[in-house]
Amino acid sequence: MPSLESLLLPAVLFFALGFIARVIKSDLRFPPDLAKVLSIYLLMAIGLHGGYELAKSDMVIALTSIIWALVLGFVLPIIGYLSLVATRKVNPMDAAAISAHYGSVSAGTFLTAIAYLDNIGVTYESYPMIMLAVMESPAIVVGLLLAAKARRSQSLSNVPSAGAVVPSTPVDNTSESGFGSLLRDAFTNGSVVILIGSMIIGAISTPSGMSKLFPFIDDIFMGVLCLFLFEMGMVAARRIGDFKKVGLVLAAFGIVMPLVGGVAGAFIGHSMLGFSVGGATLVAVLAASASYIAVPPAMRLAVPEANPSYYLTLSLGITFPFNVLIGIPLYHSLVKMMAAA
Amino acid sequence: MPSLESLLLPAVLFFALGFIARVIKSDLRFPPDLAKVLSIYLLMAIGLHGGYELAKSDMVIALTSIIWALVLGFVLPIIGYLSLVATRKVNPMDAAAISAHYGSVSAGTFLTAIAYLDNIGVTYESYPMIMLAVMESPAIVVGLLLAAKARRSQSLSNVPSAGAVVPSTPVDNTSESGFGSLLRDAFTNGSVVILIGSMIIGAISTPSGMSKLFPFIDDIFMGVLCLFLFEMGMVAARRIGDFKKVGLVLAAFGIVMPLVGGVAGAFIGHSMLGFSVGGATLVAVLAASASYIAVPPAMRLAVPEANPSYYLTLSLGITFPFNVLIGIPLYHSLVKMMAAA
Amino acid sequence: MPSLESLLLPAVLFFALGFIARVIKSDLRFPPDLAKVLSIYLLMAIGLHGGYELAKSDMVIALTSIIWALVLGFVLPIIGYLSLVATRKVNPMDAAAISAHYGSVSAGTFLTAIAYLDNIGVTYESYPMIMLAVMESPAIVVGLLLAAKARRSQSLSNVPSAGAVVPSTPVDNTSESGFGSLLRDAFTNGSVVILIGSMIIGAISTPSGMSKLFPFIDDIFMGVLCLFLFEMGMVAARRIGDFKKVGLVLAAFGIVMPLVGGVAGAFIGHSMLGFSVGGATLVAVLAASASYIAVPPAMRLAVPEANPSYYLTLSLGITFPFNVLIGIPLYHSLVKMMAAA
Amino acid sequence: MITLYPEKLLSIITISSMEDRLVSMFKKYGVSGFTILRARGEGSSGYEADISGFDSNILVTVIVSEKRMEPILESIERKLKKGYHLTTYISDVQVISPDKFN
Amino acid sequence: MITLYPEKLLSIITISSMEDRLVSMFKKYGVSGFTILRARGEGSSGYEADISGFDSNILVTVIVSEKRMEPILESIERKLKKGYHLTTYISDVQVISPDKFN
Amino acid sequence: MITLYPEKLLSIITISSMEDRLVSMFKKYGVSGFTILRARGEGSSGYEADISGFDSNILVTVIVSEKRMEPILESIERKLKKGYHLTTYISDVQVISPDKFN
Ligand SMILES: Nc1ncnc2c1ncn2[C@@H]1O[C@H](COP(=O)(O)O)[C@@H](O)[C@H]1O
Ligand SMILES: Nc1ncnc2c1ncn2[C@@H]1O[C@H](COP(=O)(O)O)[C@@H](O)[C@H]1O
Ligand SMILES: Nc1ncnc2c1ncn2[C@@H]1O[C@H](COP(=O)(O)O)[C@@H](O)[C@H]1O
Ligand code: NA
Ligand code: NA
Ligand code: NA
Repeated sequence: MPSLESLLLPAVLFFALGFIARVIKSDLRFPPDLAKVLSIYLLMAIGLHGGYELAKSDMVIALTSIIWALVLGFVLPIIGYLSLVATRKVNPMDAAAISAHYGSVSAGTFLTAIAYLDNIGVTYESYPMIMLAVMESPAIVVGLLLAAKARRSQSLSNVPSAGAVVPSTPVDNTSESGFGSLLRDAFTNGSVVILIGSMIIGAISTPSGMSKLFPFIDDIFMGVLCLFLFEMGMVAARRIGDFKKVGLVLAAFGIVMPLVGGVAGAFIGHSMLGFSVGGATLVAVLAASASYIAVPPAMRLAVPEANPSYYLTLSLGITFPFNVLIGIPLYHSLVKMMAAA
Repeated sequence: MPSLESLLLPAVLFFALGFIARVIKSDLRFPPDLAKVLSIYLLMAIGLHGGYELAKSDMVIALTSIIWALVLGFVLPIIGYLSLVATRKVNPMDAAAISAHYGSVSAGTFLTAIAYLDNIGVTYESYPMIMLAVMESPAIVVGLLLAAKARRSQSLSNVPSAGAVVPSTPVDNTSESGFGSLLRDAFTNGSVVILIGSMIIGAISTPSGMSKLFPFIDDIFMGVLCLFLFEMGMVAARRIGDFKKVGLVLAAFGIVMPLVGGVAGAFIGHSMLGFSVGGATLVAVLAASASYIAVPPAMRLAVPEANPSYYLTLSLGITFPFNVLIGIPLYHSLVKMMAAA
Repeated sequence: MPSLESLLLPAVLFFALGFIARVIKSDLRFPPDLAKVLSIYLLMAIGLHGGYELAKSDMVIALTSIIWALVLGFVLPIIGYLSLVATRKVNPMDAAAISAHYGSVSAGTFLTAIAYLDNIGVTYESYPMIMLAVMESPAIVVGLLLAAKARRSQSLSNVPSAGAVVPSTPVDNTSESGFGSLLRDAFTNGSVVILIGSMIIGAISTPSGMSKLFPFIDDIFMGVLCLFLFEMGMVAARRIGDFKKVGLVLAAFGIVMPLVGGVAGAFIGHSMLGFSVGGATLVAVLAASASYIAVPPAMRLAVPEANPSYYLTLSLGITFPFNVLIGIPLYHSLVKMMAAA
Repeated sequence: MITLYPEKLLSIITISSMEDRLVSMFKKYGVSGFTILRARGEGSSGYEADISGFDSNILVTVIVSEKRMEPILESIERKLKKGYHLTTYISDVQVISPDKFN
Repeated sequence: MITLYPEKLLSIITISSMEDRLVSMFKKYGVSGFTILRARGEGSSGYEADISGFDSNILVTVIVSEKRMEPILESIERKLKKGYHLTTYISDVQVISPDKFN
Repeated sequence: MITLYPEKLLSIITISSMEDRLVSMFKKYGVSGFTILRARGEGSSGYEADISGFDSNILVTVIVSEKRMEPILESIERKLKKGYHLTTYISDVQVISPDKFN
């Protein structure tokens, strides 16, 4: 059974350990900056690797991958938004903020999938790595557009309270109203800069320069991933504590939406892009995963009306553990079935 | 001479360097979170290794080791407490808090001993690793019991001051009086969770998963240990500055108590558990070492009447340097003599 | 062209990436302690290596290197000070503080030069490593002396304001006036302690102890250097933003002064010390580089009248990028020309 | 002109392992929130570095209405009597939205 | 005897991603400087850890003369109405060099 | 009803390398303790990040009785005249145990 094999991967076990540590109320805490350092390392390592491989790859497939990544990034949040609004359990602003997370991606989930495939000896293309970089941001833009639309329809109720503002003071639209600046933020996001920057460096560096880097980006990679997932397990357990606030319908969305994404991604990876089983599994994982690094702060700034508990609990507390523990082997089986068909 | 050999080990030299840096009043400071990160790594690495080895070991010996670890953890603090009370230099609350440290263990000392044995090519069993995990907590419980006993005998003087509390306010025994919660704290302690969790992961992971982790937990281990001991040298030097506050009798306790523990541990490791010279040396080191991570915060919470300067100076400023510089080669010689006899 | 080869080194590319990240206003931030941790590692690694090599080296050459390092450390700030005062663009206090930076060294630049030489397969002696350690501090002393001289000539204007101090209060010359304590600070500086301490440890450790350390100090070295330069690129870009405050003449000093130092260093390395092309290039880089770790805080304390914007912008914003991107290959070519002549 | 309302700001400096107890005490007495900052310092019990995992201080601040303050102070006083170190001070502040803190 | 002058100390607790906006608002209204501290805490929007890159609070403090305060408070109130979380309080302080803050 | 006693809270924002000097000054003037927090900020001398080892601010706070304050403020003023940057402010606080701070 693939699921058990996935569970016995050290990276997944450390995720579980972090989760359990919180459940048994251990006083274990990681220093506040450790997760950030680990994720800088992970993005740098995967970017350098990806860039190094991509330099030898087919640019036409690379471009096609980018286009499909954009399609996923734009379409998934819209599906999510419409489903959420249909449930009538959240208001449109919350729906916009939540669904933006599902159009973006989780590098932690992606890396766990890579560890999973490596462990069972399945190879994969390097194109999904560009898709990872490409998919970070577009969903933020879609989220903003959906929120703007929702805000317009609510605007009647907001006018009176805004009227309380003394009109003689200078209007400080420093950046709140600046859609352009939010757009720029989305694409100059720190994770995107590390990932794309490292990919370019991996692609253009001299081979002798790269060879000096490989021990750093290869040998300790799995250990760093384990530490990162250890901490993420603690974070997820803290977030899942808000499960009750979120309610059953929303919680179900946190499992159904990745399944929808996973099927879409598997189809695109396998049928549209013609990737191997490993590569298509990675595309499925990208589509299924929800962002918890880039999108939450963007939504806090751009959609302050939305309740952060909702999107953080869904993305970190439900979808992330689901994907790491169950989703990855599931999407892999699905792609294997597609390939066999 | 073994002692010199021990001193020329990089790990020990870095400890000395840290110590000297403080003595010459260098402005060298490590970032506040570095020691924590390094110790998370060290516990994880040693746990994974230990678990991996243990999975192949004899469960009867493992259980016997655990029982002897418990015996040491319970008996050593009682010996410590009785000796301290006999000196009449500290009050019973301080005696309870100090002696709890000596029933627990110092992972930093244990790892230095491993580096020492590795360096001179002496092999050892993996059972002492479980003993390390087992011995973290029981002494905390003994410390609490001793303090509760001491508090009861002092209670007459406390009643009046407690009477000053306005009786109509709700009694806030949130957790102070909760002996159960302190007990739970002792066993869900962060270090214990990392160590036992990593041992289990090391034992149940697939071999191919573990093989990806070995470069991380092996290759950089010694370097990380050096950095950790570098910082600990600075911490020890800062603590030994309080030497005068502590007084000569207490300072002597900080050297005699590890010798007592070392002899007891050597005897148990060699004669009771039948370990090799390396393994018995490690048991001696466990018994001789005093906790400076798990026990101090536990005592601060549970025995607030005790003066932290006493136990921190003894454990970090005296016993830790003594064991690293002199104790380890000494216990090793002792075990060799026992083995030769 | 050597310059391009240098630019395609991963370490240099990451420096550029950090720089660009700030220019495009990315929200990328490294945790505040990461740079410190990375530089502790880099100093430790280079010190251990250097000490290990030095133990096998010629002590006469080592001593001669130290003497030439002292000469550079004392003479370069004086040249800098006189040039700056001659420009009449800064007051003497600023001139003293700025020029102290140029007599000291930048370990980051030195390590980039090592990466550069390694990449193109050029070997070098280990003596420049001691020069790196030796040159950290003397320039601080020269800076203090120059500032004291400048302060004396300005003292007439200061007396009245000092007269406002109520004379009956105890004079608190805790350490401000203590030239001795500043001197001690200069030589017990954290970087110097790590570097010299690690060199000694590298020299006296047992070979078997050192062999356990090599994976740590070798394998991940280049990766850590890349991360460090990534952050330094961001810092440099932030500092170069103050370019306008500094003015064109001062900015030019930030490029001319390293060229002067580079020529002096190349001459000393090649002709006076008789080093190989690699070794002489490293001496040139030492002389050309400006401190940004040890000297700025020393100047803040000792020369509070000087404007930190000036020396930080020059050292971090102009000279450091100049050396990393252009200087290193330039000094290398220069030494090659000398060697060919 | 923005109207301001008076509230109290309670600050407590103590070792980081006291955090959980203080937080549950606050919750018991119904404060609306709290903020925690890492600190180091020196006092009657010697120097506390900010080495996480060894010893480290925290500065806990709570904005609270005067009427909720009394039981909190009493609880702090009880803890002080038990031997805990809690450097405590109160200051007057003004806030924009007083309902937030009640 | 050192003369002291009255000023206001404005403190704002919010999520770290608000930093850039607050800083540019301060600059717009001409404050002489500001100080930022890392914080974590709990309030109406739940617990904020101080995990950098995930969620983290900041405590922003500004010393400002009373006359400059009003437009800043109005700007904060506008942000609060938009849904941003800004726990804000003001206290009276005394300074040595009042020209520094004007 | 808990009795509260008035004290002064002195706060100083400066670069971290000033720490040792401030601490020895405090000790000289007999303060009972102090607390230090890491900070970053901007003022007349430009932006200070909190990159440890490069540049970083600290916020130093001392609770001190009014009578001990004067020589400390004079010492700060002397430092300001020498060119050091010390953003200093004082506020009124109330404490539970006044003997602790005397
Ligand atoms: N007078 C004071 N001013 C500011 N902080 C203090 C003062 N006294 C104590 N503290 C802080 O409170 C902590 C505990 O102090 P104590 O309870 O005196 O051991 C110290 O580590 C300091 O951080
Ligand atoms: N009563 C309070 N006292 C101190 N800090 C508070 C209080 N309420 C909220 N905060 C801080 O402000 C942040 C945001 O609070 P809120 O806007 O209520 O979600 C919290 O994370 C706390 O750090
Ligand atoms: N008006 C202000 N409000 C709050 N903090 C300030 C203010 N002015 C200066 N600071 C802080 O004091 C530090 C030094 O300021 P300065 O002495 O003006 O260069 C700055 O980096 C800020 O952290
Ligand atoms: Na997705
Ligand atoms: Na022990
Ligand atoms: Na130089």
